[in-house]
Amino acid sequence: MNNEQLKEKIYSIDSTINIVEGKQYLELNVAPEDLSKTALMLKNNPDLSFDYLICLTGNDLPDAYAVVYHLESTKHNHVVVLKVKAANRENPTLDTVSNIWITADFHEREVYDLIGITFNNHPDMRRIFLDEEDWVGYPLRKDYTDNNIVVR
Amino acid sequence: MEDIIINENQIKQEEYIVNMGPQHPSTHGVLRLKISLKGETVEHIEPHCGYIHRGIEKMCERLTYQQIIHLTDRLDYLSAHTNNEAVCLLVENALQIEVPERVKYIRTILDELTRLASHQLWWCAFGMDLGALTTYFYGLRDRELILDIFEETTGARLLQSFNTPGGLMNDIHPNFIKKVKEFIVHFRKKLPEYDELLTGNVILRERTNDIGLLTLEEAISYGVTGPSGRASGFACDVRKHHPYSAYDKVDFKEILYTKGDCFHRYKARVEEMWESMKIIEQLIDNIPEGDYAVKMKPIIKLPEGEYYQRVEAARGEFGVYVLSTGEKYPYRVKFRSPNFSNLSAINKLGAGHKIADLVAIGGSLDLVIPDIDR
Amino acid sequence: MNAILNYLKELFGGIKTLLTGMKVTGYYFVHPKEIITQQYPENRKTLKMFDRFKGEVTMPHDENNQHKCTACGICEINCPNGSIEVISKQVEKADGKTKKELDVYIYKLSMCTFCGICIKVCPQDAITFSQGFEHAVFNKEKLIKTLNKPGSSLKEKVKEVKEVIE
Amino acid sequence: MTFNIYDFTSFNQWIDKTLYDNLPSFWALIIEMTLIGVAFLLFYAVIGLFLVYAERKVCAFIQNRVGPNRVGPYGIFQTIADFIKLLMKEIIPINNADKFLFNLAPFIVIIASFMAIAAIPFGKGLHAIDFNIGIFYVMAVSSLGVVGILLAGWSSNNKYSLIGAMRSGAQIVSYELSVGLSMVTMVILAGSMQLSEIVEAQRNGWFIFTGHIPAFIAFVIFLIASTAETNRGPFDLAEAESELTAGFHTEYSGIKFAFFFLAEYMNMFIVASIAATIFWGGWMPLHIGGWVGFNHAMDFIPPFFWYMGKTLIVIFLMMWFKWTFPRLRIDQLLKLEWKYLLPINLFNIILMALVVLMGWHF
Repeated sequence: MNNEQLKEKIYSIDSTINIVEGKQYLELNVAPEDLSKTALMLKNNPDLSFDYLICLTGNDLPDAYAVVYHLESTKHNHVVVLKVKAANRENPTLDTVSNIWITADFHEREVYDLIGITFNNHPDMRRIFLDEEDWVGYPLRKDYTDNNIVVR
Repeated sequence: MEDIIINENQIKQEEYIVNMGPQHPSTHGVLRLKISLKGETVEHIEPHCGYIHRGIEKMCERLTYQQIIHLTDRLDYLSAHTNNEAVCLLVENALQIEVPERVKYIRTILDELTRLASHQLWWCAFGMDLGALTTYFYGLRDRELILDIFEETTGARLLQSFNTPGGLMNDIHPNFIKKVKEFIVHFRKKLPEYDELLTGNVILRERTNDIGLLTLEEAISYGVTGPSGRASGFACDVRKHHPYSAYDKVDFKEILYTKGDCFHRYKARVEEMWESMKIIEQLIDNIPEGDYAVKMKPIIKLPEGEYYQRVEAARGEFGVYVLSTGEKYPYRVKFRSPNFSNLSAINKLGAGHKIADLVAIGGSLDLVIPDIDR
Repeated sequence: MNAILNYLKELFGGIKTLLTGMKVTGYYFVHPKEIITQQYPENRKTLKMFDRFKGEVTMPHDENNQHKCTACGICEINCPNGSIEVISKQVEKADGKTKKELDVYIYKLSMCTFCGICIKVCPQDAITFSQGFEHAVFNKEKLIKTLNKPGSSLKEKVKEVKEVIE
Repeated sequence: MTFNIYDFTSFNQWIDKTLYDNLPSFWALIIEMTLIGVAFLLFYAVIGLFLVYAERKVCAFIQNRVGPNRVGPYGIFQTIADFIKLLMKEIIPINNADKFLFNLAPFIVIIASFMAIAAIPFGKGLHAIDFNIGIFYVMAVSSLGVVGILLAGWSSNNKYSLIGAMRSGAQIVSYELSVGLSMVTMVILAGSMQLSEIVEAQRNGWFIFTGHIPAFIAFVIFLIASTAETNRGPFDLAEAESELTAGFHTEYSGIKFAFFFLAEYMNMFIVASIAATIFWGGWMPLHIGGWVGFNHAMDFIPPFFWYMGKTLIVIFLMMWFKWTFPRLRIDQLLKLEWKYLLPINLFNIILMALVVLMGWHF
């Protein structure tokens, strides 16, 4: 399925999703409260069946903390990008998708560790790389400061 | 007398927890697996990573696109060239630069040589994990020839940084074609020896058959890619499904098995070595003439937007995500490292098996720790 | 009966695979000629690295103790790790003009990752990689090297370099 | 049999007689024991150093590399240098370890191997004790070493060590059976348990030839089981460095580690010499019936060289195994014993008994 058909297909299922034609892939912008629902739909719909979560990226955008999901269907070989912005800037939370794609378990822990987005209902929401007890701050945030950062 | 009869449930059952790593011979680096044991049987594995976390993604936010490349070497250092290529392809695709055919061919050959070298090292290390120490030296002996080829052309044996946006740092060395051909002839003779020594061995088969089973659904859900995923039947070869460089011009087989145990992960890699040699043979005589790079502006600025580039590294799908604001520095870089996803399946694979099996499973996943920690 | 046959088949099949493995190792045991180990410190005189081997950054000087570096600083900007530091000075020429010239070219080998960008971007080809690989020293300070030799000067007839676009 | 220049019996008797004639019997005994002790200590050290060097060279050539070549010509002094290094190394005290048992364990291991070596005949009349149940004695004593391994694993206060020790325990308990039974097979053929008599019985042909099929099967089983008993690869589960770092001796350093290290090689030497003695005729030269000249020529090679040659060949086989095969898993190890070796062994004993009863041997 090419992007055009995919777009129509997704519209036919849920017309409320905001779909943008990105540079490579279709980009689906969803509201944080719709995340679980949309993700489940993307995985379970037999015509879409996005069963493989390639990559989960946390972003510190100027207006909000966001998460980008790259999804692929191993059956139909099409890729879609799911984007969601956490509503709250102070205490960003999103729903977990680790119950839908298990690999998200580790990726969400990484996002929590480095960006600081908490995922609801995640089975094991701890830091994955940095020290759980004594690390302060989230390094990939733009406002993160550390005396050891070398500025060239 | 009543009160001294001990109910079995009242005995305090302490978990026998063993820390495998961060310094342990079979984790191939500083990975710590916290395993709870019951006798010899592993009940639960909890990976603790981050011992070699260097914040590469953060560093990339202050580097230009040319400079990022040398950091990707240091992720999965065994598929350095492939990782370099991912960044270069991303920049080229974003700027819509068509690189010369020659570059594509050379990149593909180097990719496959990298894959061969990586799988050879994996073979050595897998043998050693299982206690067959001799494999280590046979594998390294043959890998040395590939490293010599790399050294002659790229100037470095492991961390080549040979790619640059728009092409290569240098043209191939005049001896390159001859040496690669010699290597292929040599390795076609030596690879059957690997099979004789290890693949057929009854002890290895007993050790790996039915160990660490991963079904297709689980492999997809865990995002286990590369030979490990393909052993479960997950057709995830980026070279096949989303061809880049010269992969659309070559004919090769995607090695797929369905069982998904340690032995088939082993087999998938050994078979991939044969396929890699086939790919190189198809390309090595047909490298077209031309430039080894296109002229790029000294300062590369990607147009605003998000980019994602996937390549097939030796251990699975390597991805680079770049969020650009149009500056010369990327706003956000994320590396989708194959080992990180592969590691997440280790509890699923290892629970219920023996300690020795856990070592075999770790070996069959072929984890490279700097790639996990980034 | 079948069970016994299978048992024997399994047994002898297993033994056969073990013997195949022993054949390979046995072959190498009696063929020491296959050894490719290099005797490193002994072969130091004959050991030659490949031309492109990235040993360390050097600045070639000609017989008149002249180098090609114009102290433009492109390498310094492009170095991802800050391992190059170009310190320039203003020199007054005979015709009265002041000109920027290289004073000290500091190269920190301990920070270098051998990515090769500095050599690629150098417009004058003033620096190259040498093939030396024996970098071990007893003191960390020794890894900070000055590449231009004392008393060296800029080679004449060097093309004018465009100003770097920062 | 005419007088043989290589017969040490009369020499030993002469020493014995001289000592007892000139000294009170108590002091004679003490001096005799000291002499033998010193001789064995020297032998032990020389063999230990040689075997370590041999193993390193053999494994190097198998692995397509040169091996030690820095200290002395062809690196022959490498093990001596290593040994000096081990002697000078700090002995690291372990917190919360059971100090007494921790220090005791290496000695138990090394004493066990010392005791076993006493009963082995190196030549005619060249052995310390000639028990009439020599085989039983060797079996009993050589399996004492596992007590040391268990103690080492238990007292180290290290989880890896404990797992290693437990593995070792399970391993020795099962493989002792196969070692014993394969020896018993040969006892049936020899008709004696005295090691000197077993060797003597092979004057006209080594048991591996005269006992043909059952003897060969017994030899293979003995080789496998004894490799397992000495904790060597592919049965080195007790150390299993890729799984348990170093298993039972993880926490040992310096001279105590050297004891374990040396004991491993000596145990290998002991089982190889037992194999040489009961299967390959010990110090007996190779005799082929009817070839008088050939047999006579063979007699001129000293028995000690025959014995050492055979032992070293068996040791080489064990090294070859170790450097070729992957390690077994603990359950497979037990499966191999109980499913394959033991039934075959029992069957083999019956076969051997039949062969002996019917006189089908040569």
